[in-house]
Amino acid sequence: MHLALFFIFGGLAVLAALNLLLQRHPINSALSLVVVMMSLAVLYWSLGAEFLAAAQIIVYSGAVMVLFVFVIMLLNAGEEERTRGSKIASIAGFPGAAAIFCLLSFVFLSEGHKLGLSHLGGSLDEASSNISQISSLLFTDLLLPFEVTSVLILVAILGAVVLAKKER
Amino acid sequence: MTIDSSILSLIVFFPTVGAILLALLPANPTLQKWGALVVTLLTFLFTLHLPAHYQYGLTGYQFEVNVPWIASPAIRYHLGVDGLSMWLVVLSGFLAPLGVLISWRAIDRREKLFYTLFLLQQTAMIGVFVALDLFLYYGFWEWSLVPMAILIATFGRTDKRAKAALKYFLYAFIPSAILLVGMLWVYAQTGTFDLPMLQQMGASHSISSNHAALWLASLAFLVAFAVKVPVFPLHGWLSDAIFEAPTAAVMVLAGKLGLYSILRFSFGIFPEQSRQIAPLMIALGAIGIAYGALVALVQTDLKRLAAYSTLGHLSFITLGIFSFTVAGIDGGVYQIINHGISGGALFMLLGALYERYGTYDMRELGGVAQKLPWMVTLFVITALSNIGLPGLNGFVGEFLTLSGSLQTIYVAHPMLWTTIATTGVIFGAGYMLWAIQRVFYGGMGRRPDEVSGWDLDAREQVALWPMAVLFVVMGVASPYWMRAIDSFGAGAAGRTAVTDVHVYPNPTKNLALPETPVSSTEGGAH
Amino acid sequence: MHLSDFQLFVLITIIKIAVVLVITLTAVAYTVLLERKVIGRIQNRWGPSRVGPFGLLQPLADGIKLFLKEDLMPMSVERPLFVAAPVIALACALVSVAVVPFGQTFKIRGVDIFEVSNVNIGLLVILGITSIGVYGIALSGWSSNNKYSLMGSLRASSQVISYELALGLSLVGVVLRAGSLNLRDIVNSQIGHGFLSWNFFGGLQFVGFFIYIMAAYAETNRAPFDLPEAESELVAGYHTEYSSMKFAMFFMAEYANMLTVSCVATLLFFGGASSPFEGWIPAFGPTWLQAILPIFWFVAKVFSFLFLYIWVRATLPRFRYDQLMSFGWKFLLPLAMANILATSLVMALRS
Amino acid sequence: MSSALLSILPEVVLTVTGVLIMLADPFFAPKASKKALGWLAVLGTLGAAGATLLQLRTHQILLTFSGSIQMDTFSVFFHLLIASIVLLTLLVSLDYFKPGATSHSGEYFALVLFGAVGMMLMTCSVELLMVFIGLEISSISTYILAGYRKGQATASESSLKYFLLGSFATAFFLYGIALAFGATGTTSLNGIASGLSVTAFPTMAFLALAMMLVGLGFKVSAAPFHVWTPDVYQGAPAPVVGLMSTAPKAAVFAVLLRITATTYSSELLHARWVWLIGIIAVLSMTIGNLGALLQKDAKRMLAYSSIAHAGYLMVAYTALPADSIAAAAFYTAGYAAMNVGAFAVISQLGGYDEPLRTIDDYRGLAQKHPVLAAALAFFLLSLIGIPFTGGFFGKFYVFNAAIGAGHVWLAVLGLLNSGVACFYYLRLLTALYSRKLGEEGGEFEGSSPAAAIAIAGAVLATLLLGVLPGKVLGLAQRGATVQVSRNR
Amino acid sequence: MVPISYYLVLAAILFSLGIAAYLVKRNVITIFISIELMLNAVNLTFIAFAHQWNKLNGQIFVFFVMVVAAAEAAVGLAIIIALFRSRQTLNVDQVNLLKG
Repeated sequence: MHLALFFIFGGLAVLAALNLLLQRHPINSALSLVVVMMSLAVLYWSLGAEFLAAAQIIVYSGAVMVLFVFVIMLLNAGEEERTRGSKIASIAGFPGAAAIFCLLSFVFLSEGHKLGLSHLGGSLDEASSNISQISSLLFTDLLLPFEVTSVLILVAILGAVVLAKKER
Repeated sequence: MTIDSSILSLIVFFPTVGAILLALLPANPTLQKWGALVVTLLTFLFTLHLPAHYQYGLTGYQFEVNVPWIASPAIRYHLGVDGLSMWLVVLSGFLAPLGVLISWRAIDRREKLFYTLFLLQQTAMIGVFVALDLFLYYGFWEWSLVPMAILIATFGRTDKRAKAALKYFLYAFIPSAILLVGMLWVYAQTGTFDLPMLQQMGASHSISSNHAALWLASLAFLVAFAVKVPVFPLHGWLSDAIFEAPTAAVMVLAGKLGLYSILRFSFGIFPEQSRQIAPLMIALGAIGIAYGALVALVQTDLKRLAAYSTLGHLSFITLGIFSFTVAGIDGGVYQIINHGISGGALFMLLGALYERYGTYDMRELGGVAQKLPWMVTLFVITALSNIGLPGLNGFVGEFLTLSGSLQTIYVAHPMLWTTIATTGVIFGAGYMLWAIQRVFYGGMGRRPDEVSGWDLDAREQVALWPMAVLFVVMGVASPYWMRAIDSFGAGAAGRTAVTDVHVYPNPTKNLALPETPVSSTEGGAH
Repeated sequence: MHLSDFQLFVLITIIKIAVVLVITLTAVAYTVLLERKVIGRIQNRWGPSRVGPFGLLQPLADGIKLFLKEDLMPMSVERPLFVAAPVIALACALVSVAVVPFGQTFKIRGVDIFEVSNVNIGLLVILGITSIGVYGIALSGWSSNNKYSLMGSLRASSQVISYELALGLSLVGVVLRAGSLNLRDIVNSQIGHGFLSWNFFGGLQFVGFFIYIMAAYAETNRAPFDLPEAESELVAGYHTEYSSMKFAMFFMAEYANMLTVSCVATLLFFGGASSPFEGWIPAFGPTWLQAILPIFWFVAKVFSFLFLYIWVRATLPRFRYDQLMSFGWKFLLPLAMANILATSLVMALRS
Repeated sequence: MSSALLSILPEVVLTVTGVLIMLADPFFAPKASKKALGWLAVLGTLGAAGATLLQLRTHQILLTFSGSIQMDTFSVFFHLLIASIVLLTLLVSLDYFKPGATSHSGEYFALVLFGAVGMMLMTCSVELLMVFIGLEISSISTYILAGYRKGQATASESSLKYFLLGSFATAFFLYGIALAFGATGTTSLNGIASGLSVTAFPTMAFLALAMMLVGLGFKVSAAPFHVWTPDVYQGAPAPVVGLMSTAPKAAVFAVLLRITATTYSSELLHARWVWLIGIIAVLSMTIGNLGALLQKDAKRMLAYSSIAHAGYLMVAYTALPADSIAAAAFYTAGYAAMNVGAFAVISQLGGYDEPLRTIDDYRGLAQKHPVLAAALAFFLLSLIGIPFTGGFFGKFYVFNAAIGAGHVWLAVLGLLNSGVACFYYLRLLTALYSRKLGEEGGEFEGSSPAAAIAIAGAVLATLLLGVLPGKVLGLAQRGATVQVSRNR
Repeated sequence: MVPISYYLVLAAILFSLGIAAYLVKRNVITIFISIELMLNAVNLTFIAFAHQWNKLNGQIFVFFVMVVAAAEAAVGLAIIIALFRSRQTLNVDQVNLLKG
């Protein structure tokens, strides 16, 4: 069942990512990414990261990608046209990406036997969840990163206001 | 701190202080001119302390300052002069006020910039002569490029000045970069930048056992210096730079720094490699003499002619010092000083001529002698000094050099190269005299006809006559100067002789005949 | 027939899903009727009363009408997305009911029958699915290729994104008290002293509840935050171009969302399926009654929230758009943070 | 004071100041001059520098926050450096925004401070998670600052390109971290260091370093990851370019130093990656210098020059011992002084609208503004590497380290490159001192006193780093020793 | 039971597709979307490794990546909006005022 889960949602993610690449309209790409994210959420869950699976859906698909869709709608972005630049880019881009992929997967597969197997991680029916562990880590060992993130968010808010606000 | 230990720092940095003061003063031309004059004169006065208190006969460095500067890498603030550099420092001090005087009228705007840069240049130059730490030396060496480049770029004569400045800078900078690699390599091998220590190590062959690397390092040093001299065929920048640069800059542009550096660093740190490359350098020197003279013959522009004459002179010195004989090195060093004075005087006169007629083109000049008697007098004296007329300074140097090159054991046919060099000297006399003839005598040229020139004024006389006097004094009373120079020359050549016998089989002559080190000279100088 | 535990689990789960789906859809349909009736009464008129007794068959008639209407597809719409949008909207609205425990734990052979799925991060699931729901609205407006629709969906999506923050934060207090994201645990944390141990009263989470209900109204695009479909400005907002069943799906999604919101409010702030007198009055009656009675309480509470929804719609005027935004960002959000701070302080002091 | 607080005191001071500025901002009229806020920011930076000095005085290595922050001489060095850069930038920017130019000048100062917080955090973190967050804080604030002149059509373009390529790089950096985590099971630098010696996945560990190099290489604009640099520098406001070409780079270089010198420093590993950095260094030097030769726009030219300087700096990474760490650290300081200075002058000459674009526009400026031109000339000379400037000593020290490690060829290539480099610097220099005047005049309102102080400070710093580098060098060397000794 | 390496290869596929899309796409928003895809691939890698080492650190890293991505998205989209306002285009090939 685990393997089936992996292949179904992994395949879905790859297909959606391909679709992202092939679609001409930004909104289709954005929605493809949403599909990728949802499939990944399932995979996260299968690896025992249910909190992240939920966060993936709430933060990524539910907020970040909505923002994308929102901006695409706001700017009424149309289909992208194929230009000379895109041809040049695809000549350089596909082989480059393929090379990186080959390199990475070669390393992973050649060291695959050492990496071992995964077992279906957290079952959602169990009452225990790793959220409490995550949060206790967050507020003890990783307190500083957590607090510093607030500076990051502050900067992002500032930036969004500064850049997007119209000068009166 | 005694005067002796701080005098060198004073000499080096006084012009910089002056430059900063000038930069802070208002841009009033008169103020700037007089300020620069006062500063340079004072510097000259300070330099006179050196010959006055120099202990002749001692070989090491004198007036030394040696304090730690940077802990790691081990860099020290180490200054000092010996027989080689002492007179060069005095010479630089001497030429500076003359340079200021001669620029009095030639520089008619942005005086502040000019004199500030001029003074900065002086610091760099004197710094090169007195620095005994490789890092410090390299600092001054590179520093000397900058004011000169800006001087050429800003005060050059024609529209090609920026290009000439760039050319000058690149020619000097790129080999210097390689020089830095060489220096760093030496440091990596020895752990010191201190010149006296490196000289000892060089003499005892303890810098590195890697011969190929030593060779490359020595080449890195030599090429950088050779470009700065310039040695034929690395002289590409010379004529353009001289053509564009204002007189005062030209006076210090070529020769001294590069030749001094070869003597001090190439010979000091890489004695063996320097001797091995001597045949090539002698050949290049001889070719340079002939080439310079021949090209000078066909020039119509006075400044370019002077530029090629400079190339000839410098090649001559190269020939001398690479003979590795006491006579050759002594003569070479003497010629460096001579060239500074005679060449300087020549350029000053050319500059004065240009101020009057606005051209260096010999075809447009002619018959000037009738109008400017004082100038022609001085010009002829200078030319004769340049040519090497017996009784004037040039003769002493040329004679010593040629005799040195005849004795050398580092080249297969010293006679051949000496002959070529001598031919070059004769040609040199030819073009110089021909130039005098074309400019000062004969029919009145177009320019002198149109423009009413004026003879040398008091300021120019003040600048030029000391030089003329020096020609004679240095020609007649050469031993006075030689005392110090000889102590260096003997050392440089003597070291050669010692290593020669034991380590280095002479490739050209099978008998390992050591060049007789004139060890008595040292005693005789007392 | 002898079923293994797994097979039984699957079977019961499917049955549960079917039952819950049917009940939810029926509830949705009758919420519409309820709304029309109540608003009618408030406006001093009858409301629907012709079809069936008291108009009780009205939803059926509406359904038939919408089914049979011609499904118009405007020329220049972005077809796939135009079709997908209402499906997304409705699906998201219905799925979140799956984690709602609508009765007390009652297990048949290890399978809890009064909750479709007991997820240990149930609250996060609800939040996540709700946040996906906005795609339905956003895409519908954009794919309609109509400026009113676009404006409507722009408004809707920005409104939903903005209020999602306050909504999420308002629930933190409850989560802090329960120490779990499991909805069942949250409900169980409110048991002991009848309604006094509900989060709303005993947990002093009335501020949280207030924020939640405000934010939830905005999330569901209901009055007084129904800017996206402000008919006076935007015709019908994002579903202007929709007709027939597709329109019905949006309509159902909206009411299903109301239902979810009411369920969550009940679960988080009002003790879920527990009786208000629980702990004071001992359990009585046979087992089946003990199993059914909590459902009664649950439905009653949900019903009252639905009623509140309708009441608010009938009485409050619509916000202006900038007021809506500044209310969300400048009032609700800081208030929610203050609530979290106060709750955690109180908890820290008590322990 | 608790050691935890002490170890992040400078960051705390800066954050508090930044928040104060944001709180005070609404009390000003939208388009009023927000100079007072700028001075507040200056004060905050001074406070941070003071806090850093306080850290220095403790003479100890503090490992706080569960081993994610390491306060040592190394971090103090970079803290001081970043604080100085930010101080100069703030001083230059005080009068950069004329009243009425934008209503966001208050946020500008806050953003600069927050960016500095991120950079400082990067330099004292020994936990890749913290490094990542710090990197993002600094990156995001610089993305925003790059697009600050919203009126200019080029501003948003600059900001966008910076953003897109920067985020791309972030993804690579993250992948690298993920692989390092996979190879060793930890994201702490010290943990990875000890994990690497026993890891079962050496290839993956190496790949991790390569990926991190790609990501960080983008951030320091090392070739071949430099493509964003010219465009971004050209379009961004000059004081911001001065900041972002130095401070974030210094921080990233610090991280890179910690990774290469501490984490991946064993002889075996070093031999495996040293050629990678060597190639990057050579490419950066060459591409930077050749690219700069072709430029007409002054800021673009300086952008390419900064690529080349990143290359020179990377040369130091090829040498293993402590000297090279000190060299790299010193070089960042020298580079910072001269580059911030150069852009300070450019921003003063150009002002907000920056009418001076091409090198020809700078013609004859020495006649109009002799002092500013002299300062710019001085910085250019330092960039060339003329002795007795910070630029020279940095280069000297870096190549000294490389030669000490036996990489003579790198030094030769590097110094030849610096020879090529002087060509384009001199073009600007000779233009400054040319007799003819450029066409673009642009009215010049005189440099503001604050900016004058900043430029004078930069000149002084550049000069001191060249003439009396002892103090800074000593600090850098002490920091380097910390790195190496931890490793042994 | 799925080998961890499968997850890693899946992540590598997604990452490479992200790179390809980043390079090929011309619309700035799509380019940005490709970056998000790459980040997601990295997240999957993290979680797979976290599972393998049985350490929560990897998961927490992902949590921070998400926060950062959200912040980046806010800023990035603001930049894109600012760009669109001044240039009326989203095509990177037309965003070319800055040239040497």
